[in-house]
Amino acid sequence: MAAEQTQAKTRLTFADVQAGAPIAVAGKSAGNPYLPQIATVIDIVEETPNIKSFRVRFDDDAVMEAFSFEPGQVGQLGLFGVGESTFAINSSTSEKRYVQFSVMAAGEVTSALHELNVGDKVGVRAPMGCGFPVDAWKGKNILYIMGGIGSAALRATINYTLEHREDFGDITILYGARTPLDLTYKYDIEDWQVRKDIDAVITVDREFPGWEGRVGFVPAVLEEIAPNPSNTIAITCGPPIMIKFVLQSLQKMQFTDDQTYTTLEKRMKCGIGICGRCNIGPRYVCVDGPVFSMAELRELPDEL
Amino acid sequence: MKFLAQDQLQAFLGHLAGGSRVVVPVKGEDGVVLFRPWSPGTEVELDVLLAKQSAKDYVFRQSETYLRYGYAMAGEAAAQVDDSHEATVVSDDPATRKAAQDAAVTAHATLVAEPVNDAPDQVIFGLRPCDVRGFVQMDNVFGGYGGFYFDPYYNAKREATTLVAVTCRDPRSTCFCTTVGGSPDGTEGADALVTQVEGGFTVESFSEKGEKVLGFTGLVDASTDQTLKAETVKEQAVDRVDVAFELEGVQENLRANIDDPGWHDLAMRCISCGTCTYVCPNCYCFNITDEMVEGQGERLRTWDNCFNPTYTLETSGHNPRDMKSNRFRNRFSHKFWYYPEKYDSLLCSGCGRCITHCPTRIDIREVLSVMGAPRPEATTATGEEA
Amino acid sequence: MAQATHTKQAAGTTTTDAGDSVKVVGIVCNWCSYAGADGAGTARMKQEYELRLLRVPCTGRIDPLFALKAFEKGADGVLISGCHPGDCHYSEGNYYARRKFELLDRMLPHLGIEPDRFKYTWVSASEAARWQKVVNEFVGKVKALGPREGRAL
Amino acid sequence: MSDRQAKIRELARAALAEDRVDYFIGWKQAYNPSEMIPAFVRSADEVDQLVWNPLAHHNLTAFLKRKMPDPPNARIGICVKGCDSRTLVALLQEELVDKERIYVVGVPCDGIVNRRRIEKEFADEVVDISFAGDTVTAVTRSGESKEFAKGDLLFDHCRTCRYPNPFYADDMAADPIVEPDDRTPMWGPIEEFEALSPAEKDAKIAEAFETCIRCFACIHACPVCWCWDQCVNRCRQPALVGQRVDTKENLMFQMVHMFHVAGRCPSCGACDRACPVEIPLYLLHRKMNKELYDMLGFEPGVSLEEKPIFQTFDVNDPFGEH
Repeated sequence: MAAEQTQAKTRLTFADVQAGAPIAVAGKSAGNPYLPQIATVIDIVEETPNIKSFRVRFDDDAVMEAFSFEPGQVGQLGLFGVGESTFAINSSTSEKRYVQFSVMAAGEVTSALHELNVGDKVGVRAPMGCGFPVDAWKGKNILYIMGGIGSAALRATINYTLEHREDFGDITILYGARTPLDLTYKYDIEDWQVRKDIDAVITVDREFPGWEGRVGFVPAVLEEIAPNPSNTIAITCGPPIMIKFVLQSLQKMQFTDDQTYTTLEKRMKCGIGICGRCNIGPRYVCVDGPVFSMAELRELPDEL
Repeated sequence: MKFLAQDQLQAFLGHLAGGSRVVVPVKGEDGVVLFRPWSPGTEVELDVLLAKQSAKDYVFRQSETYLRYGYAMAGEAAAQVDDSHEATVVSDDPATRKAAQDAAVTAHATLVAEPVNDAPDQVIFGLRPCDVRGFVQMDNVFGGYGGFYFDPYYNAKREATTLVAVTCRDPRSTCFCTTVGGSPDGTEGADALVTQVEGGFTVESFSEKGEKVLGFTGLVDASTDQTLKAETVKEQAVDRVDVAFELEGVQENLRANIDDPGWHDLAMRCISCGTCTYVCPNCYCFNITDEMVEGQGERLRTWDNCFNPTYTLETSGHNPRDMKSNRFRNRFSHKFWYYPEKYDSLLCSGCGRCITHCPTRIDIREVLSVMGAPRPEATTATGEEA
Repeated sequence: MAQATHTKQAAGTTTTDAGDSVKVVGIVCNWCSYAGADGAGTARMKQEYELRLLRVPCTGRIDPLFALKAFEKGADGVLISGCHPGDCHYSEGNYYARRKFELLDRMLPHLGIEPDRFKYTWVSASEAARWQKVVNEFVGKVKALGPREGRAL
Repeated sequence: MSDRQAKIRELARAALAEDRVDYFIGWKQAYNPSEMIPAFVRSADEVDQLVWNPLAHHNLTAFLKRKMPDPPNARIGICVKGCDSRTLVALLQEELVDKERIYVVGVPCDGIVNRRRIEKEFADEVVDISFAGDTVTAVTRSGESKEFAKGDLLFDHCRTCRYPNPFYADDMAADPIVEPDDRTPMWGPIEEFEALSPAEKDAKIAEAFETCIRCFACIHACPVCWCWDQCVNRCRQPALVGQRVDTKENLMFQMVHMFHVAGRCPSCGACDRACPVEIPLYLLHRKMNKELYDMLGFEPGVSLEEKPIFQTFDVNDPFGEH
């Protein structure tokens, strides 16, 4: 969801910056956008065999206190000596004690992050990008469709809508993973299943010993539960192949492009719209995204 | 307008070098012209029109350390740290967990990270007006244009740099600055402009920094004759630059032609190296990496380019621009569609380096004449592809 | 690092890294030369201590670039050692390796690295004395050349 | 010379008309007659753009590398000179290129002119280069013209060429030209370099590699650098080469290329010609080939049956301690 660019269409100088020119999208303050804030890992939650959630706290209390973000925004979590990677901020927007990122061990940075212990230092640059337009969704039904670690990108948003439950209509969460072991945030899932004011559908791809819940791929289950598109916003995140089929299913069910949102991942380096690799046509995922409506995506080249 | 006699050039550069580093085009033993720091006696090469590379490197360094850091452990704490890298077991008991956290925090306490931003005053002398426009066009992306981020590293160097351009006396057939809004005597972004005339140079300044350049006492007022001659040089130069393609409508046509099979045809002879982007005065994409030796590390940014096959490669193995033709399309679309859409400026100043340095002479003029114009209804270019 | 420490202890010295006049990297195979070095250490054979050992499964695994990387990162000499030809634990790894090392050996002087700074040789697990001799000779030559400073590679 | 050009067009036209190939790769004139570039011809009516003259320096086999063909499974017609064919043979030895998917037109070659040598003779831009017998005429944009003897302009590897005829071709664009009886390689200008002291060599190398911009043109233009798009030079795990651009890392970068093509590289000079800052990479590769020849009497890419030397061994290899 691209931010409205209200700032002056002019190039700035150091003098402008010192004079307090608004210099960044999404309300971020002046300063050196490349410098990470040093933070300490205060807790590590093993979500699945290959996903850990890191709760980090900025070493500077003032930074921690001032920290706020919109649901759907991302941050760069980095290890000095290894590098930085982009992750969704998935703690609640109301959480003031720490910032949480969930990391699947896969590449250079993520594998190194998995080696971290409580007390280790990380560098954090956050928040970045644009969140979901949750204010514009007030009064609407919300349908979350998530697969695997896609839940990390939507957790903050889910928590936001649950914390502001009265602002929204029906809330449905469809979440699937390959096996029950791969379901993240099991404590959340327990909570959802207890609550009467939301409808949570949890599914796994195939039968698994001890699993008594639903079995089936997310897009198929979505068609089974056949949500009513009327006054509903559908938000999806998961592996690219899942997103592809979910979007097709939603279209089949008469969800319009304006009703459908997704949040994208791309390889990123700077995270501030300069280094040039996360573009899809003229849009940068790091500053114009990661949240895009289907209507916006249709305008872009097929380079997802 | 001032005049600088040819035999005063070294003294002039010496004057400039008094307060800052001076960078000039220099011809090496192998005949290759590159921008190099000047020292007394260094011959300035102005006859060869374009240095192999633009002067971009002196403001936007090819590799630049922007953060230094080090891990150090206080003596006592270090002794207690278990080096075994065992995964932390998070205890269920809050008190135990708290104690473990406190101990760990103390042990790992000293991480020092210091930003580095080295920006010496410098004068770049002898770059061409297209090279200067390259900086002007890049300024937007680094300068927070439109409310985006302000890059302190680029801007520190940019503000400490004085650009003394030289009029292109003999533009090449591959020059197309006038097509993209520039000129062989263009002054946009230049602090001063020198023009080669008989016996020396006329010198004009356009900014406060440029005025400082004129502070050299060896400069005299240019005679009417010299001024007229300079005008003639400029006019003749403008005549030598051909209009390469129709700029109007390029942005819209690129958008309309995004899926056109013509991209495949044009990209066939591309070898997907990064030459065009690294010699380009405008291309600014970069990579960020960490380098660490024995507990001391640096985070640096280095030029990168969209032709690099691993540029967009994700950890999962998925690559949004896996095909050579996709990467090819990105560069031209970025310069004439994506960038203008965000920053209201082209990202090409028409120097033609990408044409002459490309190992297979891919011609940006041809690419834009073809893909920047309305295309006939999709013809199957790649046979099985279509 | 563990291997480096091991060598120093084997040599029975307490000199720190900072005191070394040169840095020499040894890349050795697990089955022969590493065992040979171990034998020399256990037997308290006095050796030059500037050598830091890296252990690999087989010399066949060693890319010539490993040696170049060591030089690039500041090594003053690189010693490669494995099983004698014919005795490779994996039958033929060192035969392949030999060709690569020979090319490297011939190219290095062309890159501005003196011939005495690189050596490839074979030391078996039972040749502790030979190991001692190889190390002392090689490190001695590197010491004679002194540290490499301000070099292209 | 023009006979060869006519024959190339004829063979290309037939291959395209009979749908034996999806496209045909030859050479054509670039934006002016002083430059030649690879031509990709997709239909029989377009074959007249194909040109053969002593500026046709590109080694087109680079376009057979993994991920170069578009579409990926294309059937490709391709022209090769003697040296180009050696890189093709090296690829075929390792079965990296499918013989069934290529149609090879061999072009006997009398030597290629080094355009950069001409360029350096003028400050102004060279816009036309023409050939008449052994005379080469170059004209600049402002009309200045100079004549050269072709022999003075040839690439070093052409002067010392022992294999002007392709080793592998389905059809030939002309009868093979007379080859020298003595096939002992000549190594050309590397001997000057070899005579320098280690310190002098070091200084030369440092000077040459200081200007490298790590653009990957050498690697991508190299026909036998097969993993070009996944090069360890771009890799962070292992970080064999650092991202920092300085002389040491730049040299390391080139070493990755050189050692990884050892045994395949016939020093065709494609890397050298592709380099935008004109680093004499050719000399490095030439030296490597000289050492391989001295070691084992091996010349890369001269026989389809031979195995690349680093993929085989001889227990009696005549070097090292035994």
